[in-house]
Amino acid sequence: MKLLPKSGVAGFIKELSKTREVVAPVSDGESYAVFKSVAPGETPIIDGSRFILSPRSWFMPGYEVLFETKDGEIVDKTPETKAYATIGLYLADAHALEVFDRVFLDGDKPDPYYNARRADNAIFALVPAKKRWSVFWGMTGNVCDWKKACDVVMYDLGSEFVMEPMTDRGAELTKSLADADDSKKAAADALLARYDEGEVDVKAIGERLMWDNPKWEEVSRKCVACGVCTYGCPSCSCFDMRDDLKCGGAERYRCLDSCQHADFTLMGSGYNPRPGRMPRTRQRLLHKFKYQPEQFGMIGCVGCGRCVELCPVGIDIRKIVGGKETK
Amino acid sequence: MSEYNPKILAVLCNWCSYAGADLAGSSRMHYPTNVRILRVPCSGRVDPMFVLKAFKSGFDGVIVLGCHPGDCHYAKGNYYTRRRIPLLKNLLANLGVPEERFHFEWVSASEGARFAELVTEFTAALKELPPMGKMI
Amino acid sequence: MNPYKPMLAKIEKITVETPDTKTFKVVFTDPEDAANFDYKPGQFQQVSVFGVGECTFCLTSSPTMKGYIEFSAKKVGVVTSALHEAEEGDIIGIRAPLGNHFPTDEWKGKNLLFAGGGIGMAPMRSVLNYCLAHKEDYGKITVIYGSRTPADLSYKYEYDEWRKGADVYLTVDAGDDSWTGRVGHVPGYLKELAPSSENTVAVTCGPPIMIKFVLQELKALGFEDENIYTTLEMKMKCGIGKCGRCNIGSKFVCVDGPVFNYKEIADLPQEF
Amino acid sequence: MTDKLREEAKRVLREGIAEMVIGWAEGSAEFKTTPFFAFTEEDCDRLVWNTACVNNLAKYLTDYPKEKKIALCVKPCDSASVNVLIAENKVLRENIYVIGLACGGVIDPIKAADAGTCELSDATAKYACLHCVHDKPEVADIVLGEAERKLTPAGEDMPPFEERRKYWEKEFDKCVRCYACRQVCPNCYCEQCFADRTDPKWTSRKPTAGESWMFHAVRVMHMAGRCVGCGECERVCPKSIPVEKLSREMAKYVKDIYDYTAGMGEKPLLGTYKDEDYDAGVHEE
Repeated sequence: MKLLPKSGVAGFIKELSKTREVVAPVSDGESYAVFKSVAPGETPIIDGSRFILSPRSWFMPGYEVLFETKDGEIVDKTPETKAYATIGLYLADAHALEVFDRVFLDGDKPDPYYNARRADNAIFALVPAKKRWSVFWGMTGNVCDWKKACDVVMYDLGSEFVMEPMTDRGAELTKSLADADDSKKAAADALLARYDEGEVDVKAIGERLMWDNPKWEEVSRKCVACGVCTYGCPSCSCFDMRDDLKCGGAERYRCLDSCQHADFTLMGSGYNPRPGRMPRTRQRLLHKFKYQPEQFGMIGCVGCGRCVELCPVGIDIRKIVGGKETK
Repeated sequence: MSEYNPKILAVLCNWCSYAGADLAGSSRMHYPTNVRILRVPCSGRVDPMFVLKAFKSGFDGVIVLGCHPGDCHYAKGNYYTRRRIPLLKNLLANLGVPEERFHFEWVSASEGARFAELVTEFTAALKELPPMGKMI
Repeated sequence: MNPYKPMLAKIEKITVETPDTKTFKVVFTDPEDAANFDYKPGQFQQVSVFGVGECTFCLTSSPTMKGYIEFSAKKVGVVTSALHEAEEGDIIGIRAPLGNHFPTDEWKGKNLLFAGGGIGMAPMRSVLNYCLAHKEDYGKITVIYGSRTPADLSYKYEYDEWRKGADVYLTVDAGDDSWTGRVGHVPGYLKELAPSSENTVAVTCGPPIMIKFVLQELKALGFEDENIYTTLEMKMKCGIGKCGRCNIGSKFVCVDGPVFNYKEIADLPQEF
Repeated sequence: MTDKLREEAKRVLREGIAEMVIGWAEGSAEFKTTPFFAFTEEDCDRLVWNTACVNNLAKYLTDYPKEKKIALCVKPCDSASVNVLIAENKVLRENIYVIGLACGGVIDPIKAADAGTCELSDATAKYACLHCVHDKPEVADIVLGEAERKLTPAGEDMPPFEERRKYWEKEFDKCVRCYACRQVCPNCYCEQCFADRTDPKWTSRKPTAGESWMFHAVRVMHMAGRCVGCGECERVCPKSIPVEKLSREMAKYVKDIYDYTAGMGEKPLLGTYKDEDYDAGVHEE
């Protein structure tokens, strides 16, 4: 394990940016921090002072052009694969990337756009010093296992970060740092242990979240179908593909979409298999806690708590999954 | 570099202003070719969305013309427009679009000369401003 | 290989099937694409009208028809409207083949019963023509096809061809002066004809209400759930199981479907 | 105060004035409340009233048929929303029992979580509350409690004219078009929003600054004379775009030239006209 004093963060990032493009949460207006490529001289916000929006915004940008048509030809717009380093995403977000990998990279048709940003990306995941009130990592998985999804785990101990390299690449990138002593290691483990509270029982959750549970009506009654939960979520991956005309041709782009929107499943004929808020709320929860475990053995929710915090009507996924609202 | 020629959208009511523009044409009055005319049944049909979409798509100016109050073919369509238009002007001002870019006036079927004069003045005013530029 | 990038194809021929449905015969512009292209009956494709959008259609031609593919589109939304305005010679984009297919190999040696309604004939035409082309592998083939009016019957020009290898029964909900055939619904005709369920596979496609009653009749005739096949329909965007909207339970219609038998469907939530 | 509210809610259900009471209940944290639907007197014991009751519950009225008898807890801004719905004939006044609550402002849950306190202050208050001057609901069958406005009113916040275009371009560039602002708005009840229409395509779904400019500008226009300034759109924006700023300016202007305040009139502003209206079409020679 290595040690990175907070005063050394700027220098470390400067060093890192010589070989890799550094992506980290930076200030975006007054209240939040968002993931962006860090400009020279810009300081990332990784000290827990701001609410960090999900790194999905970088791995799956608000929109990206898939291809253009020009002079009767299709111009592929797949970005080049570059070397990146993503710093300051929560450990849960790093785990969410594993969920993304299952969706985008598994199977015989991997997604080249996502892959270009993911293929050579060193993940520096953060375990914040202060556990936000909404966080429930421990309820959705074994937090210690999630470390495998990272190259380096950064434990925030107040004035410094304990850096635990998990891969050779991570070790290489942190080799210039000083070693951490045993007391720091113990402190880091204690910090992680605080996040590993709660129990995971996929089967019990699956049984609680029955498809025909009459309680769904009650859960979804106050939902306003705004979809902020999905836009804030690090593991929500649903997208939309649309066309626009542009000078001399057309372009197809994909943009974020949400299962909470009425037109998500609306077909051209006017038929909508999920017409109301109830089936849509149910779809979101079952997708994460039942369908995705069935598809690839991994709960889709990572317990980052952003939906709990952002939901305008205070729907608490922890209570629904924990059975307190669906008992 | 060629001279800057602003693109203008003119939304005209079918019964008065369009007839006014027609009169201007048939009386061989000269007015700048910068305007593209959109004919609507009544100035009450002018949804503010038309104007916003025009600016969004890169028009440099929009001009909305309708029948004088009391003359509306549908009795009161232009009264509703009269209520709406100042709000749209205010919105544009708050969005940073100068008020010179949007003009609203009454032009009757007999005011062909007024139409030509208006378009000439409006075009001249727009030439004083930089191009609007398309919003991407 | 970018799975989102369509292959360019030229519309060779447009056939007007019914007042609101057209069949498009398209040929890939790149000879390499054409040479590599192969599919099985029941698979679907994403058709792009550039600048308008993409839309899902089943391949209604059969793999036995070489050198071109066909699909039928009913005019309902923006993309299908744009397709209906297209002319012969226009270029469109195609991503295909996608999804699973009818298990035609498993069906070898069995009798086949097709019960279709309206535009539901489109996915069945592919497998029907395939089976007719391999007539020697299958037993008796029966087709029951109905629509609202005689004008709404699709693929009229192929019925004679079908009759060479299959029993074809047509019915309409409401006839007109020129109609001499049967008037009535498909489920009723099915009950009347009462085909044997022994060693038989049934395929049914059509409007949900028709399927519901066809199912009842099939059950009454003794068909087992696993011997009844249909194709499901959901809104799709990516067609490769990533965009996340066509799932029914944990199954994606675009990857695990669109062909399902009723045993599989019974295990899914009733969401379609 | 909470006790009084519960008593009133129980009375409403007991006497059959309404079939259900829509109010707030305790949420997952002290600075969070959640909308709550009480059907029985027992349910009513979960209702609360405090500075964290931030939701504008008028949103839920349009979920139910007009005939349903509903009791609704409102703050002053929410009551104006109810009045807009009444004026637009979306709900019937006689079927809605409005329980008004005097309000001195509410907190923004995310600001409060960051500050670690749910004490109402200028730092934790919902931004719209800093612009609000009302402490009593206008439309109410009963008003509970007393309130005093202690917040420092926010001043002019629109940037100078020359900077506006840049300013909005930067703000709208952040927009991801999640439409949360629209969904949470009690007066955005269109069955199909213009932004969701595919034909004609008013605005592309692509979240670029220009397309988002179109969406937000049209939304402000659609809300002209209807936006009551409850600030829910601004609060829920996951990108903290000051969505309501334009509507707030619009409301001021509407007050200036038509002497009309959203939620106070009997008729919708743009559904009526007067002969003596300000005439923008007359240009002095």
